[in-house]
Amino acid sequence: MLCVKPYGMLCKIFVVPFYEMWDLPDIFVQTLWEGLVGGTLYSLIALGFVLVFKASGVFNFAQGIMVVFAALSLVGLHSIGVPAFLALILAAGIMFVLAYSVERVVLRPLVNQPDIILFMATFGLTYFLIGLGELIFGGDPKVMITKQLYIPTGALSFDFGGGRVELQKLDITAMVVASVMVAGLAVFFSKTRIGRALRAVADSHKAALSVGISLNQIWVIVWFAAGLVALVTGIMWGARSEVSFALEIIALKALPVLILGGFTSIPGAIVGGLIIGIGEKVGEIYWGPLLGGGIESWLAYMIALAFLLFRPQGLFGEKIIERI
Amino acid sequence: MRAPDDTTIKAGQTLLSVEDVSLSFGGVKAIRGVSFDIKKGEIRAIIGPNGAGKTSMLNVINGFYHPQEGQITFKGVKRRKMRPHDAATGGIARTFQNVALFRSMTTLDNIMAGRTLKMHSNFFWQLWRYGPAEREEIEHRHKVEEIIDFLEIEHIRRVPVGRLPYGLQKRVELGRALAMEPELLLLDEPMAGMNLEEKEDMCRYIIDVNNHFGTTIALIEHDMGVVMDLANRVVVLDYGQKIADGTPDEVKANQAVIDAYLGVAH
Amino acid sequence: MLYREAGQFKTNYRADMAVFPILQDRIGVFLILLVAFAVIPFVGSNFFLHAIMIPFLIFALATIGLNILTGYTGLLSLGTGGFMGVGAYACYKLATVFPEVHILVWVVASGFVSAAVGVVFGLPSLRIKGFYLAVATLASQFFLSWCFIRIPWLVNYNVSNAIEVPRRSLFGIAVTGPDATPQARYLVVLTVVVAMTWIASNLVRGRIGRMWMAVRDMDIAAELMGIRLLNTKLLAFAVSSFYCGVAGALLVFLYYGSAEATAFSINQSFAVLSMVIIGGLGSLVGSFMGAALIFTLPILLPHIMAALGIPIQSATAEQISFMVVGALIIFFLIVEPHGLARLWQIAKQKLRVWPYPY
Amino acid sequence: MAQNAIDKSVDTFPKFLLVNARIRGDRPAIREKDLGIWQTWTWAQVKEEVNALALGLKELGVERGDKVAIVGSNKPRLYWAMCATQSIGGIPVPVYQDAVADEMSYVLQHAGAKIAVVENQEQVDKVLSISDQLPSITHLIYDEPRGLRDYDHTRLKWINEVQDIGRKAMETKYSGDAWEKMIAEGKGADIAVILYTSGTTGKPKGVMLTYDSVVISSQNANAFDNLTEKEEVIAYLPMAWVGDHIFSYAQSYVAGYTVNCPESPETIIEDRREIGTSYAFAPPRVYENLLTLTMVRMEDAGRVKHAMFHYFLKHARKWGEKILNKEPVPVMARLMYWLGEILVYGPMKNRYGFTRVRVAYTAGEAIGPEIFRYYRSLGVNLKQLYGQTEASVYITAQPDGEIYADTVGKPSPDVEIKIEDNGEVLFRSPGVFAGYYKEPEKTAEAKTPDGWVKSGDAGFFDPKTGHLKIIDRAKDVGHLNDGTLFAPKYIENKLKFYPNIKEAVALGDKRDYVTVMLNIDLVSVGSWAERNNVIYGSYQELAAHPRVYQMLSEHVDEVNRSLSEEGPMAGAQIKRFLILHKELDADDGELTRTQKVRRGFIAERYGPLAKGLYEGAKEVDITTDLTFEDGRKGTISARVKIEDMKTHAPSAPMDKAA
Repeated sequence: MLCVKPYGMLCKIFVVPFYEMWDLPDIFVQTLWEGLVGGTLYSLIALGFVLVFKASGVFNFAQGIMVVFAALSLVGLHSIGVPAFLALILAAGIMFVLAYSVERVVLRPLVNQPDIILFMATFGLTYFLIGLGELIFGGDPKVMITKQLYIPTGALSFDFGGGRVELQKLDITAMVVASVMVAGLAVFFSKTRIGRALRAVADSHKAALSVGISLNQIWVIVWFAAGLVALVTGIMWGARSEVSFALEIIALKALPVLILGGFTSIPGAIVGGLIIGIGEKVGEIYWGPLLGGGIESWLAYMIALAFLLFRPQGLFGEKIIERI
Repeated sequence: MRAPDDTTIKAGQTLLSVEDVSLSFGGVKAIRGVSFDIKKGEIRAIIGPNGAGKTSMLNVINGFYHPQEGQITFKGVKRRKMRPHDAATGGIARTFQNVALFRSMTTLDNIMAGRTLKMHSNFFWQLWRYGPAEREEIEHRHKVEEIIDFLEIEHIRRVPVGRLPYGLQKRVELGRALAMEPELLLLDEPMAGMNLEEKEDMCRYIIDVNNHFGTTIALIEHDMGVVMDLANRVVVLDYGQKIADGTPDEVKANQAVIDAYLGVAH
Repeated sequence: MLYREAGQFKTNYRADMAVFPILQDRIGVFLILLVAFAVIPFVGSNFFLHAIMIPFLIFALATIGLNILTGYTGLLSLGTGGFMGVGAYACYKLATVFPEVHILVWVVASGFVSAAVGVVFGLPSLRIKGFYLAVATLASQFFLSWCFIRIPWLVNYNVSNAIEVPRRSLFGIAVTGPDATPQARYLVVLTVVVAMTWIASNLVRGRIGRMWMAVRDMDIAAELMGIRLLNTKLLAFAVSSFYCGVAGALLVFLYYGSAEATAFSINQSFAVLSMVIIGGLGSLVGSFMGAALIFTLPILLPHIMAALGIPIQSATAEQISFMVVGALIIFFLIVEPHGLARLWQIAKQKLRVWPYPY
Repeated sequence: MAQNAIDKSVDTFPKFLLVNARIRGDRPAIREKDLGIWQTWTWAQVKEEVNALALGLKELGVERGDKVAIVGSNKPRLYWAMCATQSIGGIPVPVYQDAVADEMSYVLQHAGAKIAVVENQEQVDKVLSISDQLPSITHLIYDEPRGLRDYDHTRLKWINEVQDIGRKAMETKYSGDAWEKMIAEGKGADIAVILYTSGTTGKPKGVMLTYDSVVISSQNANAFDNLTEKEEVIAYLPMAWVGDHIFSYAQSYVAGYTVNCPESPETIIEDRREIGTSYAFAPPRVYENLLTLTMVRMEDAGRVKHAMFHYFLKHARKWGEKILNKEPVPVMARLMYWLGEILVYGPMKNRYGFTRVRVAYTAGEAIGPEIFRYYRSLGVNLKQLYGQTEASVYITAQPDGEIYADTVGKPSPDVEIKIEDNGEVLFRSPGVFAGYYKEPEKTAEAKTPDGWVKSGDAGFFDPKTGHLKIIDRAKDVGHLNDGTLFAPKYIENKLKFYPNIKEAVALGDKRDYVTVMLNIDLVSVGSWAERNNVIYGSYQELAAHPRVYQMLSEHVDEVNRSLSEEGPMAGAQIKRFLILHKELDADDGELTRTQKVRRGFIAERYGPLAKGLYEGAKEVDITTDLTFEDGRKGTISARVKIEDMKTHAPSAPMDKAA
């Protein structure tokens, strides 16, 4: 190997990885692709999060568990014999019920409370949903009903730089769905009346009312939208691995994404997601071994943290001027 | 960096002066080349229409904002910019336009917090709340009680300030500032939103502070009547620029000021 | 009603600033301590001591730790579990590397280790606030649990990759390890917890406590009063992590007996956070109440349900108690954001003005 | 205390100070709630302070017999100024701090005060504003320096400076026991203090009291309620009022007990609670206010608590006093009372700061029996006394175990009392005043050569209890044509104690019998009407309602019965009454601005009614003009019914005695 003492470590960190990237481009591309897909899913979670934060200023800690819950209800419904697509619709229905009751039980009584309180409320919501989910569906992992939903499986593979690069159809679907959803939301926000109202809420609640939609309705809508996003995310993620409560923890990765992207910017969420996704994959593959692997679990946060120290307001947020 | 303690300014001498200070946020120019001075022992008023940059000026003086140009001389020490901590240790205390109290703490604790800089017992003693730590607490509690007595807020000693009516909050905030035993006291609209009676009280306190402790006071105020009664000298800002500076009467007579207040177009 | 304050007047500030200025409170606290030290160890069953009292006290300590950071200083942290872990592993290393040194010394020492780590992860709090900081603490949580898993040195290369607590004794009585009696362990834990609670109350009632609360309530004003934000926040991080660290060490050494990295996962952080919220932000008493409620709920729930004629197995109990806790958190945030502590305060106030309504 | 009582050589307060400093030097003498805590001075410290202040005053030129005015609310230093003045042979003249400038100017001139010791800027300004009328004043001394910094200090001095002057003098001129010598020169026969009584008519009179008077009546009082050095009292009544002078100064110095000065007038209730006074003294209004406050607050209480509260109050009303008076009480009642003590009485007393009260007095005017009984039933040993400045307070007081809502008790120790034919109460005692300062003729009017003093009050000894009852100002007492005593106010008060009756006007002077015109209380009668669905559109309708008449005639009958049991009053029972068709109103000049009825005016304004009352008419038509809230004038006419009452035979005292 081209590393010689006494520069061993330094060179292992600063030279070898790049050499390997250049040396085995297929693996590098494969890695990038993996990261990209992972990033997309992060983006999706972050997306649901941003929706809620934009419209109701709530730091929705429960977005992660909502993903799990959505996926579980889908699988659960199907397992008791509900046809897949009906189950899909019912699951969506469940997410609506959830959104509605959250607005009723949690948000309405807590309106105008400090953000921290609302955050903790969603924290409580998380606990509740975990308990409920395990109570109904049991704690053990489940398999996503990929076939029944006609989600293509298998892989496209092609030669590249002397090796083979495999792209799971699943992942491609995920990408497509994600982009469609983002596009859809973009349209929804800019074209529809409700969408404009939502944007208005982000600025001022009065504005929203002037559009003629009550705040409460708006909250229900955004939470429902977030729920749908969660459902899709759940399906995709479930299809890639499995549906389990571990997802809830992984979903926390959305937070670093948000830090990069800023809490209120949809493009931010997308870009942030991709950066994190790719960053941690590449980090894991090329630098992980140096630390004995598994650094995926925290790399994302570290990236975000490092980033924060230089740009506290995030990628797309503008500088905050403190006033007194 | 911080002002050496031996520089004692005698009454009438310049305690603080700002020289052609300019401050801008992004594109917005909040202050443009303003200079004025504050003499030891006087009551100095800064007035001007809304958005004239008065509060920004105070923020520059105690180092919360850092001006792009100009310099600040405090107790003979020239600075490009003031740092909050230096300002505080140097003896600059202030109150805020919309009360910035520690809402969930009691009146007593708020004013005690004002004495933080004066308390030095180390962490070790704090752990046991014993020896120096306890002695210090008691001694400063006594000082604080004197302030409470001075401001006649005995009855709300143990009330969390968040629950107090606005007028009293302003009074507590003044108390907290006084607890720092400042040399220069910055008051940002101390009488905003008060009823007549409260205003009169506040005036009395400000005057008492000024001649009882000989504290130099710089205050922003909208109520012209009040300013004219209180202030020795007045500086008038408009659109971030200084348009007049002098005794209340001079300022009142100044055409530019009259225009500014009547909102003549620029 | 129970309070008879007429004639209890203060002629000096020392008395006026005492922890319990009211006689009846002093009596009450004395009685509680008396029961805790002199009655419970002898009448309490082993199950009660081992499965309820010991963990309850330890979690109360951790809750106090987090409360100092989140409740008193207003810095939201999701990294408690990590800091507890640091304490546990540090204590394990120290105790096994220097077996001859007294175990309690190492318990305290491990607190300092975790305090140091806390400071490091507290550094970002200079630039970032609120949720951003919360995420930063998440970083510490995940990084630390990764370390616990990936660094076998921490567990002396045990094949089980877990801490196995060695036997240590105090005045010749085993307090850790398999043959330590619940009584002994309970008394050790109780002593540590009481002492550290007392210290915490000293801190929060003094200059430092006021600085913390000042930063929490209005950091700008605090800064302009000459309070150095970074130092204050870091101190909060240090003290908080110290408490969590000691709690972690006690948890492993006097409760679990052996533990894997999972014992200090993010879920632990969440559990402690929920104890803080339900107990009441910025209250020491609340820390105990919160810990008591959250910890005992899953244990008592089956019995309660059984009493209601609905027998359930412990798994279900756990799920239900999750829901209950979640519901409680929301309930409290809506009805009384300051948690059980405030309810207790209100009740006390009612008693003081009794029979007046206010 | 006993030891003081015996030792006759100790006959002035400075001497008592020395004794206290000697025998209980480190017991608390006086406290002040200041800067959040109760600053405390022991007797030894007080002695030092007074010593310094005394010599300071001396240095400022106070000679024997000089007057030193003391103006301000109850503050330790002002009490010290009193003792300091006395110690160097001066005479303190406390002045009401709320007196307006010219009242004050009169008193200071009349007393010829040489120095004024005042509390704060407010008082200083007041005195300075009239300084040109006060040539005699050489120095003005203030306690609270706040805001006085920039004043011209040629004649103005801070009390601490004066003490410093004194302390210097201690080392030089008056070294050693010079001060003690000065004190020794004081004699019991000297004038101790001049208290100006704001006479109901004319200028205030300066009542001169000798040390002997004050000391002896204080000693008697302490013995009467066996007060010890352990007592805690709270000083909040005007220092210029004889009551405060005796309770917060004289008795404290004699018994050596502790006096507590509140933080501010607003915080008295809290301060009283904190201290937990063991010996209390207050005019009825204080007790009234406390009670009203309680009732108002309890209205907001939850239903259960509310019910419990009133249940136990009822129980207390039934048994409380009996238990307090150590009468036999059934066990169950005792148990319930004990429960009530835990749930209600104890906490209430705690809120009032009466938990440790051994003796509490009400005096000054008549207290409503309901209020009086309320406190007694809670177990507070509330008692009544009757006193005057001219008597150094004590004329009569209620001994423990002989408490009645409507008497003022038995003659205090060493006090003789006799009743003139016109009902006026005369008294003679060691406490009797030396005379009105500079007003021998007024003195002569009030005080007979053989030492009897005219109280100016009419009263009689209740045959049932042997206690004195005060019925009215002597000059207001009239006679029926058959010569029986007629005390309108007494009868009116008896009536007004019924919540249904707002005002009462009793007629009868130089007439054959007593009649009354009543005003119903719209609130309480109104609520009664609602409960009993009596429909009414206006005060007038309600007043004329037969059932209202019936209800009130029951009240009147009860009043008659009680009168019939009161020897001399038995003759003055109410023969006829009517309910006025309009509320008596200050705007119509029927009441004074202080809500006192103007009998004469009313009698003629409602001439026809009065006529009707005495000519046996059953109904009388009347038209009266009145003023509405908005000041408009108008007239109101009505047919007023007149009710006849039967009277009760005078009952012989003995067989009624219980």
